[in-house]
Amino acid sequence: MEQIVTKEQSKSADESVLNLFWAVLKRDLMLAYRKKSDLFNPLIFFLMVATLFPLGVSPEPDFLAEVAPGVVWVAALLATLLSMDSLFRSDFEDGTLEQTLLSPQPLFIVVLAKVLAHWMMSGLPLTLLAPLLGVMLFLPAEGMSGLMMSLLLGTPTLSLIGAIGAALTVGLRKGGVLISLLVLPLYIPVLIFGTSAVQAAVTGLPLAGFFALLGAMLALGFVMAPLAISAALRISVSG
Amino acid sequence: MEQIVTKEQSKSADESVLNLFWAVLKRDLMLAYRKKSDLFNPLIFFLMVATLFPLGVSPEPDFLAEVAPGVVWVAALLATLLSMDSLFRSDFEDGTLEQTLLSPQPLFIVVLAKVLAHWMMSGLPLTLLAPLLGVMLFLPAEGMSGLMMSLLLGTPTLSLIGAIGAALTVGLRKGGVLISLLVLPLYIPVLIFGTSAVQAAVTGLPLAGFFALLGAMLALGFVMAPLAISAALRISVSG
Amino acid sequence: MSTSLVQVENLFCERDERVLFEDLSFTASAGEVIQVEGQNGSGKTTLLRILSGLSNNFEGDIFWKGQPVADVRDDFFRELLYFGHHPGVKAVLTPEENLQWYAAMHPGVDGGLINGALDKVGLCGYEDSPCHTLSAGQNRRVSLARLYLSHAKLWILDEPFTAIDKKGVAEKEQLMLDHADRGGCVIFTTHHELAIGENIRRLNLDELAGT
Amino acid sequence: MSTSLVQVENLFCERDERVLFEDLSFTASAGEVIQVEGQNGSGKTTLLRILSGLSNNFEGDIFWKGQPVADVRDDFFRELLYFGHHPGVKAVLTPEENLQWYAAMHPGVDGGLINGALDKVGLCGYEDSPCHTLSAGQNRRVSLARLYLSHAKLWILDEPFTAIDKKGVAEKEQLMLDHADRGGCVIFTTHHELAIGENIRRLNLDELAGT
Amino acid sequence: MSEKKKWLPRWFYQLASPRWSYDIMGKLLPGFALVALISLVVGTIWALLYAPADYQQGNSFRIIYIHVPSAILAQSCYMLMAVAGAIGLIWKMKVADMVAKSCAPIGATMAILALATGAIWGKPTWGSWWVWDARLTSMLILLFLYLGVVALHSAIESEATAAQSAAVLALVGLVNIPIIKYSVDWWNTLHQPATFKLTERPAMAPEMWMPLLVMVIGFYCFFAVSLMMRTRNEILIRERRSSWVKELVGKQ
Ligand code: HEM
Ligand SMILES: Nc1ncnc2c1ncn2[C@@H]1O[C@H](COP(=O)(O)OP(=O)(O)OP(=O)(O)O)[C@@H](O)[C@H]1O
Ligand SMILES: Nc1ncnc2c1ncn2[C@@H]1O[C@H](COP(=O)(O)OP(=O)(O)OP(=O)(O)O)[C@@H](O)[C@H]1O
Ligand SMILES: [Mg+2]
Ligand SMILES: [Mg+2]
Repeated sequence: MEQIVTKEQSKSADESVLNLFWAVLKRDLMLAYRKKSDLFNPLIFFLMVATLFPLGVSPEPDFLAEVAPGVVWVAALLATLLSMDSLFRSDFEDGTLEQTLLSPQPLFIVVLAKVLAHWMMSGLPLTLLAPLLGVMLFLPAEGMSGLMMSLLLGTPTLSLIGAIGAALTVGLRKGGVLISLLVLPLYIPVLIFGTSAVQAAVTGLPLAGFFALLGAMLALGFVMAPLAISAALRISVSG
Repeated sequence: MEQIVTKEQSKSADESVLNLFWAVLKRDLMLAYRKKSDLFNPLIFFLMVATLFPLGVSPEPDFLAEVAPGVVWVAALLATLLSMDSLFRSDFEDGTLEQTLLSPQPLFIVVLAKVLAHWMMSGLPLTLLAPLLGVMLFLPAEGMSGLMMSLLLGTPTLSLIGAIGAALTVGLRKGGVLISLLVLPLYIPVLIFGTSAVQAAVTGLPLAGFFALLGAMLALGFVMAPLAISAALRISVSG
Repeated sequence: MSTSLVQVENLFCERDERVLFEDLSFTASAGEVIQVEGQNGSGKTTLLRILSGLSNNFEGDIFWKGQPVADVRDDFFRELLYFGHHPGVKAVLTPEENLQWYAAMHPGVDGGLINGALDKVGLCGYEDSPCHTLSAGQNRRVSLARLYLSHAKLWILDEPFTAIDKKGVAEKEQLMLDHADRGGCVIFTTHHELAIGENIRRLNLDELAGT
Repeated sequence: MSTSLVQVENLFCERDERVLFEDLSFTASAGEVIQVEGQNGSGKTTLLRILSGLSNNFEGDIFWKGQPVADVRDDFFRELLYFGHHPGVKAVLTPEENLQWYAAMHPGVDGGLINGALDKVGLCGYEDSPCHTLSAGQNRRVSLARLYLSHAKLWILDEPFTAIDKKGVAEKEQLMLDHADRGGCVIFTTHHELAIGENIRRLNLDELAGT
Repeated sequence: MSEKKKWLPRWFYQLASPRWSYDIMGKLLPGFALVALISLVVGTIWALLYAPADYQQGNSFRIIYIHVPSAILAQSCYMLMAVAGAIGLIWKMKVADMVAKSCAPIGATMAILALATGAIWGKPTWGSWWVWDARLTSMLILLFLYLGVVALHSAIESEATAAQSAAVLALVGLVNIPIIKYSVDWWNTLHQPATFKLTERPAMAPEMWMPLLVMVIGFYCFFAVSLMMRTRNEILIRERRSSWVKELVGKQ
């Protein structure tokens, strides 16, 4: 009898955690949808780079094909980095972050949902749009799948790492710079492996190693980052 | 007798306009200094591009030398564009923009001072830092002066045009995207002439034509943009 | 008869298909203190923003000293002090710097009085702390210090007493009366119970609202 | 004797070398309504943030039902309703969506009551307007609607009456008394003159400040 | 709290008292300073005058005697900073926070030293100042992490908040340490693999690695000295209003 109760209790606890996750995810996506800017900013930036780069540097297909993996990845990284600062700032400014911290629900889950929402508005559309960019920059067709896969594995890591920086700086009036300084060093490995993967795909070298590395980083980030983010948020708000 | 009075009046009016200009400029620079992020964000972005680009694309000196003019110009353009949205937004949010609009002082002057302050925190440091970027990207020494001159003439135009977009969108909750869409088409000529000037400098072609064009655009912007910005601000706030 | 400063005729305003007021006409003269009353959402802020020229989302006519306000905008702004829901205080600047900027924006304001004004609103000792380290009430006091600085005739104050403690409210009430005595005019809103209740005229928006 | 909910011992807090309070000890029990008083900048907000666990910029001990609050944080949060200077209302969401989110964040809150709560704070008809189109007072009412939703025992309210009209204030005052009667506890600040003055305990911070 | 007290040693709790830490560091300082001085002087003379030249690189290899100790120290210092930060976070121990804060600038200096000497050495041996090799990149990241910690400290006004935030960042950055350490084993790169390993004897000639060992010891002692001096300074600043510091200052 007792066991059953415990099971049921834990089941309902699981359910409430899931509900929480959905509620937060839904709210953040809705906010992004209403505000539009959050939704499109990373995308627009991404597209802007892809249009301006050939215009400003050189429109030659051969040249573009060569630099495409790097350009796409640098653009994706910058797009994510630039959208990071707003992740917790608006919540901080209108007091909803306080309410979140004062809730009995596990902060871990809330944070994870928020990061997922952020990724769905930055990393995911970037990944989906990458083939278009690839075409615009004459990336050889063989590289396409490598590009998408590497972005799919890499951008969530970028969101997770960036959220740590956002949480650490949310209480400060001088957020923008610091966040780049804190986060960029940890972005560099992702960038290096990401572009290497695409380049390997273009030249037909084996890819599994790069994907394994990107996957490992994602797994590590997935486990550790929410803890760091939660701790950083509590610290920032209490200051 | 009457004439003298008028002259003196107009002299004191001139003085008060100058005072106003200085006061607004000083305040905006002080704000930037206190917040740091506004001051350094465009710069940090600029440097980030210069470090990430070789990392992500290719660290080879020959290759970098070739793309350097375009990369620097694209980076400068994006840096300016990204910093544009905050030009009037914080004033709008804390009510100081209202106070500005309700002042009997000529809005034209206030706006000009604000744009100048913005340029001094974005375009000017970018221009001063450009040689460093040039060196990092192995730009040939002959191109350096062309790079700096073109940025010096081009970035104020970018600030002026961007401010129109910022003023039009300040009342909206979805500023970010719109501003890019509104402003980018007007940025493209500046980008094209800017990079062409640098490339011409590298290859030893005559530069005067490009500079004349950039200068003409600046002069046009200088005369027209403040009017457009003032009108746009009144419309945005009254909405 | 005292001189009429602001004259409003047949003002009509609606937001999202809700009529806030229609056929609103009144005159504000020198020496008057007028409280705009009404429940939350009745349109007080909207009215004050229209009067001050910030919003042009209305129909009807507004006159400043007998002339259409649009024609004498600069004159009008020279004589206006507006205090809104957002107090217009920069968080990273100190109280002193905030007021210096205000003085620069308003040619009639004497920058030398700033320290005295800060004293009078009880911010002595905080001149050099950035405003984001001040309490909610102190932040609003920074903005209220403008009342001691400016020579404007017409004060339009939207809930000036928000977050101000009782002693502060009493002082500001007296200040409004003094301003009216000196020939000024105050149009304001508040949800606070006032001590100077008898000396002010009331304009109730609840009765004016359309259905 | 009624049960003590919050117990504070020897609280000390300073900001920028200004001592806000020292040696502050008090107990808040079920059935009590406590008003924290003090002039602007005396540290009321700071105290309420410390009590609610938002700030740890203090020395001293705080107990919740006899246990150090750090050890029973989850229990404490389950029984806490905090209302701060920033009402925690998202401008682009509607009142209803704002409260739905609140309900999701607080397991005890019944989401089905949201419409009733909005009715009670007078926002009937505005459920679907985004909050940035609401007036200042209406925005705060959205947040106050939580008082009708939550089952929390301890209410910590920082100037809940800001921008609320007189009728609204009277209702909220009654609500606080009712909550205390049902065995709850309210700790709040306000600069408004209260009608329920006799029924509340006062804690004056001005007397506690160091030099 | 009371349970924890039982299983943690007494000195751990004494460390929590700034005054006790200040005194004990004052006593330890001269000893470390002496050892640092002796081993640095001896190590330098030995390395420059007596150690044999490398048969491939000639005398340019002697830069190893600064490069390796500074590289090792940059990593150790980071680990100390992270551990001290964690202690400060968990047990709210002020002294640990101060130690962590003092570590950052020292570590940053060491990282710069390692990067600079590496770059100088790279020019003759690899033919370029810099390559994007895994070890070099991860070392650069280490420097940036140090700079991030310093920047956080200067950006946040409240000391307590700054210490906690910096601790979180330091803990996050800890993942970089194994990457630096094992990058040479995981990826075959330009950079040398480890000389000193716990399991086997170094492949280098003893005449070459003995002075290196002395230098490493010297660097560690020097690090201890500068860390204690900084921490003592920090303690005085933060406890400036306590009676014992006032007394101390009054005496001087
Ligand atoms: C900027 C460039 C360089 C950086 C950032 C760098 C970094 C490092 C690091 C982190 C270590 C590890 C110390 C440890 O934990 O054991 C190390 C050791 C070492 N480095 Fe470098 N290094 C650079 C360039 C060079 C060059 C050009 C050479 C010589 C060809 C070199 C030779 C060595 C040697 C022999 C060791 C000792 C290996 C050991 O005993 O573990 N390094 N370096
Ligand atoms: N972030 C901060 N940094 C430094 N000092 C601060 C900070 N926040 C508040 N203070 C100081 O603490 C004091 C108390 O502020 P608090 O907000 O608690 O006042 P309050 O009693 O709530 O006032 P009010 O009635 O205006 O809301 C003020 O003097 C303020 O200057
Ligand atoms: N931007 C807007 N778009 C649409 N409707 C608006 C907008 N701003 C205000 N309203 C509506 O206009 C009405 C009046 O708002 P206003 O701010 O003038 O009220 P108020 O009398 O000042 O109330 P309070 O006492 O709460 O400050 C409200 O019902 C509000 O919903
Ligand atoms: Mg209002
Ligand atoms: Mg307060």
